[in-house]
Amino acid sequence: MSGTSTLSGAASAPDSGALPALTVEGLEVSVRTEGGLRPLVSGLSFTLARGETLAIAGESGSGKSITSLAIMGLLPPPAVRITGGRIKLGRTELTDLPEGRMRAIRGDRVAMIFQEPMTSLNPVLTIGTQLAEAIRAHETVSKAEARARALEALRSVRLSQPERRLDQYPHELSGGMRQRVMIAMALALRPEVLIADEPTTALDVTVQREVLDLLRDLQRELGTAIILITHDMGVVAEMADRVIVMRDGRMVEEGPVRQIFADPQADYTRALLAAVPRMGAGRGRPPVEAEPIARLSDLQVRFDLKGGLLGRTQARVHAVEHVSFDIRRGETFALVGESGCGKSTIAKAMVGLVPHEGRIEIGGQTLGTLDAAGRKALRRRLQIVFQDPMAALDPRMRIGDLIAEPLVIHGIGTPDERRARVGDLLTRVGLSPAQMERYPHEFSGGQRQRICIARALALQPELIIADESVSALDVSVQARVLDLLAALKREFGIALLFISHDMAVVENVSDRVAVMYLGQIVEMGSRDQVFGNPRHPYTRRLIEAVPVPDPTHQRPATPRLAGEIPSPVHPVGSGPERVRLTDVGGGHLVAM
Amino acid sequence: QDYTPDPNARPGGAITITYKDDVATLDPAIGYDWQNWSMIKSIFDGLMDYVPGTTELRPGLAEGYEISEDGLTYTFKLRPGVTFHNGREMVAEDVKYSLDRVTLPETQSPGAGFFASIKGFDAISDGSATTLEGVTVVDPATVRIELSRPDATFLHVMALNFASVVPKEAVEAAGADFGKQPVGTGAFRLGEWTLGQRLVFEKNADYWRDGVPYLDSIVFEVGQEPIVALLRLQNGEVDVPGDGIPPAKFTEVMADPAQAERVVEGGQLHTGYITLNVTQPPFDDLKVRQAVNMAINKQRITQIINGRAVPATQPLPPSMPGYTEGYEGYPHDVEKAKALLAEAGFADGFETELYVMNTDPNPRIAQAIQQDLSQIGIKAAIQSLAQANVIEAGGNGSAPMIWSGGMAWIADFPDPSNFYGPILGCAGAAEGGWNWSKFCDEALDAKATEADSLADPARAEERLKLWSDVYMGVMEKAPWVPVFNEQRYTMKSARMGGDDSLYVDPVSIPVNYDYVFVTE
Amino acid sequence: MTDATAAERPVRAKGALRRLAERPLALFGLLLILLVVGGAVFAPLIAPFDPSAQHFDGLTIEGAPLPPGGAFLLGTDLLGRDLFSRILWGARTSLIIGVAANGLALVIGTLVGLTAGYFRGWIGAVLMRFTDLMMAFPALLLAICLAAIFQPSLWIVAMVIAFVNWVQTARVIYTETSALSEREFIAAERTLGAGTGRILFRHILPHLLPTIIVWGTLGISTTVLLEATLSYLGVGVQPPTPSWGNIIFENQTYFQSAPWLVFIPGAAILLLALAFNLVGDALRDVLDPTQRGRD
Amino acid sequence: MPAYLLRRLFQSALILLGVSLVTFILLYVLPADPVRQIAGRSATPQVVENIRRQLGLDQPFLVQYGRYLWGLLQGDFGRSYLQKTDVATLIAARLPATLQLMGGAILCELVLGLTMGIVAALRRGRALDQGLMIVSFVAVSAPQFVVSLLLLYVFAVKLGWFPIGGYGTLSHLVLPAVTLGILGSGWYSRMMRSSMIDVLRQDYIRTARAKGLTRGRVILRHALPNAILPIVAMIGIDIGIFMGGIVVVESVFGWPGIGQLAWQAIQRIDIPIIMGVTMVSACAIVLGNLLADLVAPFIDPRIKLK
Ligand SMILES: Nc1ncnc2c1ncn2[C@@H]1O[C@H](COP(=O)(O)OP(=O)(O)OP(=O)(O)O)[C@@H](O)[C@H]1O
Ligand SMILES: Nc1ncnc2c1ncn2[C@@H]1O[C@H](COP(=O)(O)OP(=O)(O)OP(=O)(O)O)[C@@H](O)[C@H]1O
Ligand SMILES: [Mg+2]
Ligand SMILES: [Mg+2]
Ligand code: NI
Repeated sequence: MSGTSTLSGAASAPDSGALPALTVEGLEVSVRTEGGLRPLVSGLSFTLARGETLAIAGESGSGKSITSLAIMGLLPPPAVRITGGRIKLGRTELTDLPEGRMRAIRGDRVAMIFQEPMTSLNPVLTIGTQLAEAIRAHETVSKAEARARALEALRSVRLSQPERRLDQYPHELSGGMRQRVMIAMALALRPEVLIADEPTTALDVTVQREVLDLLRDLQRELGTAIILITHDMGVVAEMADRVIVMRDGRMVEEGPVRQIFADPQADYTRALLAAVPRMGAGRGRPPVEAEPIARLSDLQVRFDLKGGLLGRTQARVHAVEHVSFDIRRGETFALVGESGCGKSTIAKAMVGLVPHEGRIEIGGQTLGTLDAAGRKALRRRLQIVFQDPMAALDPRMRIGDLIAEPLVIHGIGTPDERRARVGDLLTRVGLSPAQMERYPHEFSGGQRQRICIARALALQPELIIADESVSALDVSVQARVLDLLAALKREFGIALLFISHDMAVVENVSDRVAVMYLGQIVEMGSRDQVFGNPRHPYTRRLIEAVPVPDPTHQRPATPRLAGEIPSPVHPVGSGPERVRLTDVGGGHLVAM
Repeated sequence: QDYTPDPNARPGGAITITYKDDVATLDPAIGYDWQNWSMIKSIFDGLMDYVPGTTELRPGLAEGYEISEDGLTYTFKLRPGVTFHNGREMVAEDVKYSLDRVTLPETQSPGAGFFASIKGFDAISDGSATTLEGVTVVDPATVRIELSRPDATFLHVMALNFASVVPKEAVEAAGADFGKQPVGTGAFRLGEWTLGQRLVFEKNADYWRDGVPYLDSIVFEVGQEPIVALLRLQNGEVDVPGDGIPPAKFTEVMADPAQAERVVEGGQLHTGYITLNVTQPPFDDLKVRQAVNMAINKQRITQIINGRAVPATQPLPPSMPGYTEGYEGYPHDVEKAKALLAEAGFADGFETELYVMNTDPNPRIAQAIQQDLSQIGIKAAIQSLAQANVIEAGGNGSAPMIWSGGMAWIADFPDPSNFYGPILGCAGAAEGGWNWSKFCDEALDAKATEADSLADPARAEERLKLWSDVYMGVMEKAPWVPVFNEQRYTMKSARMGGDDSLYVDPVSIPVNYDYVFVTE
Repeated sequence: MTDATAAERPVRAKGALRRLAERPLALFGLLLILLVVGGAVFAPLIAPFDPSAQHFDGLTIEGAPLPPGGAFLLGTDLLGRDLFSRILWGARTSLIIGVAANGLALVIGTLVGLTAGYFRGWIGAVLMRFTDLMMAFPALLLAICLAAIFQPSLWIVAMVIAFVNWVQTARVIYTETSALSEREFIAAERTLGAGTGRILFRHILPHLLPTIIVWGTLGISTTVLLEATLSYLGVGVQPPTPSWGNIIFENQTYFQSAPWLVFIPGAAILLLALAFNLVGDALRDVLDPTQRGRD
Repeated sequence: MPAYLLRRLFQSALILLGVSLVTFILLYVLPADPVRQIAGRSATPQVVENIRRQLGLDQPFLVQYGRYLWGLLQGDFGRSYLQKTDVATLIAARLPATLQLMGGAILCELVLGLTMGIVAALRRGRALDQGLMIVSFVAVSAPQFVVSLLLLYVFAVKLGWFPIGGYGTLSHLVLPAVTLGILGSGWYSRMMRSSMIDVLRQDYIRTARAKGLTRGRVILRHALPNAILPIVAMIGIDIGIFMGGIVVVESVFGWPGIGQLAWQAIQRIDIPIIMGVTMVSACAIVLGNLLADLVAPFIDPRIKLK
């Protein structure tokens, strides 16, 4: 257990006399389908004491998000409904509360952080407005005051340049930033119960650390009860007082966190824990020696920020600055770094979605010199799995068609062969071929991500860019997907550009690692070099911030970061200081 | 021969009249639609005028006139003490100026052609002269007009709006906008004109005819649907709907005695006819034209327009001098028509086109005609087009048949000659002319010229007989199918006073503004 | 493998048509459309009278038309013609205008908007400036001139209507396409190597469907009425050819004294538009996966 | 921004030039002779020729067009053939009325249409939604003339709430504006409903609801701005439709607007007026679209003016 949780976590362990903050009894949620009602969650009962943190773990699609939506009274209309059981918030029965009273409760007494940061913010309202209105919806404060509190909330989630962010729109922020805004919004009103659905999934470890600290602080200050939905057993171990493990819409195990970790009863829980990637568990693999499949030299990507009366470019986001690295055939190259440091931008540049300067070579062909046919051929060698699975899937297509799409585009196979292939791919990513006829919105976040992976695999490319591809997956599936990727790697010699914030996973899968900070690479080397001998302070901080999946683990109290997070935005003409990488031995490059 | 005004008439009051169309212009040299015709008549005067409610000529600004023996010289004695609205006295110089102005090409007067008989007209219209040679100012109160040929209709021409007397200084001051700032000698002066909305006429207190006008002012509201105007009339907001009773409301109004009582019915100098292009087969065959004449069921067509017309037998309307009484015209006889067609070699009929202007009720009438024609095997396709397109097709001779409705002849002046020249004579048959039948019979033309040179009033009877013969000649050749003569139905508010004839005045539509009055 | 819904059988979802047929309102709409089409096709068989025959007993002595009932089912018009027969025959004209002309306009508009919105750049600029030019014309004037220059006939009128009516659709589709082509799933599609045609027609077009359906169904009424305006101005179909629109326009001033002459064809237009809307609405729901499970 | 504006204005000028050229051509090839209209039935061929020469209509097409354009550049729209008045004066006299009516009507349209659309979207599939659908289809299918007259009859003649047509005060404006508003609202309500349904199922709406915002705020502040974007483009388009369709309503309500002027001019082929009205309405449409494009980024910040 972490140092801070002794203050509240232990004390708030089931206090039988006091009224629980939230009681769920025999909850059943069903979806209306053409074949009748299909239960998504059934027979779920639990209580949540004040000040307690309850973690709900379980594999993707097990009904975690649906449960939280049911509590919020926000089940997606019209098909999904509560078909049984009761939910009580304190003394208030929520299941049949009229919408008006439910509204007063939402945001004020229960708040929720949603899983999908990209689409959960209103694109046409500024961050400030969206924050302030949440405050003003429940408290009578002046506009200025609400804005001040909004700013404070943004600061508390350590968003860079919070004043500026207030007047920015969601599309101007990176995924991680948006998630922090979401958290700030939920925390601004200090609710009794906070439901956090994968709150840190989109965040990098350092921010995850801070957010977790923040959640804990809040809990300590206000006695907020937290339902923490996460697949990250490290987070569970560190944060939770009690754990519920779900599978197929049912609870398979419940217990205090130590007990679950020390002595899991259900087979499923045991499997789950076994799959958890642990820091330092990576076997020492020999570095892959092969010719590079991709070669980036001096890559730069800048975004112009226009403004002012004349609409001139006033400043530029230096998203990627002078980045050079090679990815060798068959190797897994990991790119880690803080949110907004430019990882996704590199990925997009590689697939030609953003214009770049510098040189990108894929399999010996330079991007930007290719004709249409050449570009199309290149797609078969290089695939990307996007960060936000919902946004990357055409919502009007069945997933069977979505996965078959690349096959159709490149004219591979007959329809029947394709179907078989899709079924195979679905099985490989842990879904069932029976789900081919369903649409993206009918899947859980993790399931969608697997669909994206399956689609990328369809062409058996030589290089797959996986942008936070397993971050949203629960550990068991994550393990399976990672195994799958590893198998494919072995089988076909696929190289992987693995973008992730999860240091534990990175340590487990990567052959080489590059650490990015503010658009530049600050440390790069083999996995053993970077994890065994981290030389850059930033790398060290990332490694230290990783939650340890062991509730007994005592984490050294790290100093809270204070002060401004530097920004990649620079006025025209100036730019960030360029770092120089020096070889400290054996190809281990470190910025000095 | 002058008019005795209504003894009950009392001065004062204002009335409201509505129109759908905006008033285009009040320039007497330009204005040539029935709507501004009567308005211009009240603002301006010419040397001659008509007895209110009749087609009888009477002197206007001229106190009297003399016609020379040979009928080529007219000497007009002007009324003394007549002033323009701007206060200046009207003199003979103004008459000359006005006639010069209307005939000068720069003025672009559509009525210039009416003055063709004045000596020097050709010179002025081809630009070789700037003044009419035949018009002479004898003294400030006397004008002499010499003609190049005898013209029996000349006094009527001098009563046309185009012959109105305008003051030179006002015309020059207004420049091209005289039509919007008219100054005349008439019973009313223009008070206010808000473009597209309303015009207000104010009484000319110094009007040279004693006692008239009665009304203090007349408000013309433009841009109003006839149906709405009727609603407003029923609501007491309007006194006379200028566009008449809309067909859709006609039966309803006439069925209600209280309203029907306020409707004045009268004849008008109008004939609706079908032109048959005699230069185009098969209408070049007289038998075919006669067959068509017999095929048309005029009775039914009048029924379709709710009986607001009388079936016509000949080009002239019954109220026009020269109308041939007792002439029955072609009978409606389908069998005989078929027989005639067969004789002409069209036993199975033929296909042709019928042009018609696209405003109600003309397309409807055309369809009735179409049905009648189909009875004798003629398949006429209807071309229902905008007025301008029909006129174009008629003028260039490409239209085999045209129903004249909407563009039809309402006489400029009550004289039989007015129905011949441009629409039946050889002159109008030229390319672009208004003789849509392209009918040209030299003998009839000669007879018409002969009739019009009988300028001597004493020989008026003889002249009318000649005209009657001309039109009978036309009927023999059957270039037209005269269909009906429209009746006028003017509705008025209960407070409107004055003799009924003032509301169906043949030359002043819808009412003779100068003589009507309000009773309250 | 293990998943919450592994139990689900791999049934190919029911065809869109069958799902459509399960909706009573859509069915009703379909029925109405069939009725109109049937009426139009079989007009010569069904119509009790020749649509342009002017019956002597079809008018009162005063020349007033006869109200519905009696020998003439829906009454007669101002020329004593049987309204029912005219409505039946008029369905032919109105279907050609409302469905064919409007459909053509929709197709042109969608293609132009789609291309301009997706490509932007100079193609987009040229197309949109052309659209702007077209839009800057008062549509009616354009239609009048065009129809007057070419001899008026039904197909010319239909072409003219299509030619002036695609513009608005193009503009709206353009806006939507520009927004759609920024979406990430389109980017994803590009990285898969999908060709432009595939992205446009397989991925963007389905998302435009709701808009297309709305414009298409609303366009039915407006084009039918536009044809009537043109007829009224003498540049549409020529009398005595009936069309629902021109029956209304010929008689609109009589709507108080002979209401059936206006309201019956009016109702016909309305029903046709409604029918298409009902089917279109249902189609849109059926094709939109997020709306499944809704009645 | 100003650079963008300048470029757009330049483009607009080009569009207007195009409109003037095309209209001029169309009117030139129109099978009808304006001179015969002016000259009237009694004119001799000599008079007709005189008038043709006076008006310069005997000149070749390019000369005529060049002259027109030259005049236009100097703000001279030419003189009406039949009214013998400056077209600019005629239009200027009627423009305020048309603009008033257009403003009032668009306001009514938006208020009616958007409300109907939002309500229908919220009550999706229920009776109210069906009812509103029928209403909106009645609105688009209804013949303008009949609706105008019906409203006039009921509210002005029978109830006497408003004057029977005319122009001047606000109470004169109400009926025609509402009539046009009702007729146009069908489009807006269908568009709004469609767009709203789309927006209502977005994740951010769920977020807004999770914050405990009132239903009104969720709809007006979160859903509406997202849903209204396609509608803004519609308003630009609408101006064009308006210019064509305003004629009937203007004439029923005796509203002294441009529509009536244009109508009469078309009937009589008064080319300078037709050209003038076309140019003015083209200006209005171009400006309306420009405005719609300028407003769009304020509603949706993702849109950039390029
Ligand atoms: N709108 C919907 N219609 C039908 N089925 C749905 C819908 N939303 C979710 N489901 C199904 O409900 C089940 C539970 O989904 P839920 O989103 O709660 O999963 P989760 O446990 O949150 O998974 P993850 O960790 O991947 O987010 C899944 O099988 C999913 O396919
Ligand atoms: N289209 C754009 N316009 C302007 N700035 C952008 C744009 N896209 C990205 N950025 C900025 O570029 C920087 C890098 O963004 P990027 O998405 O690559 O971050 P990331 O490393 O993937 O972060 P995360 O882990 O949060 O996804 C951020 O500061 C972001 O705000
Ligand atoms: Mg979830
Ligand atoms: Mg990223
Ligand atoms: Ni994670």
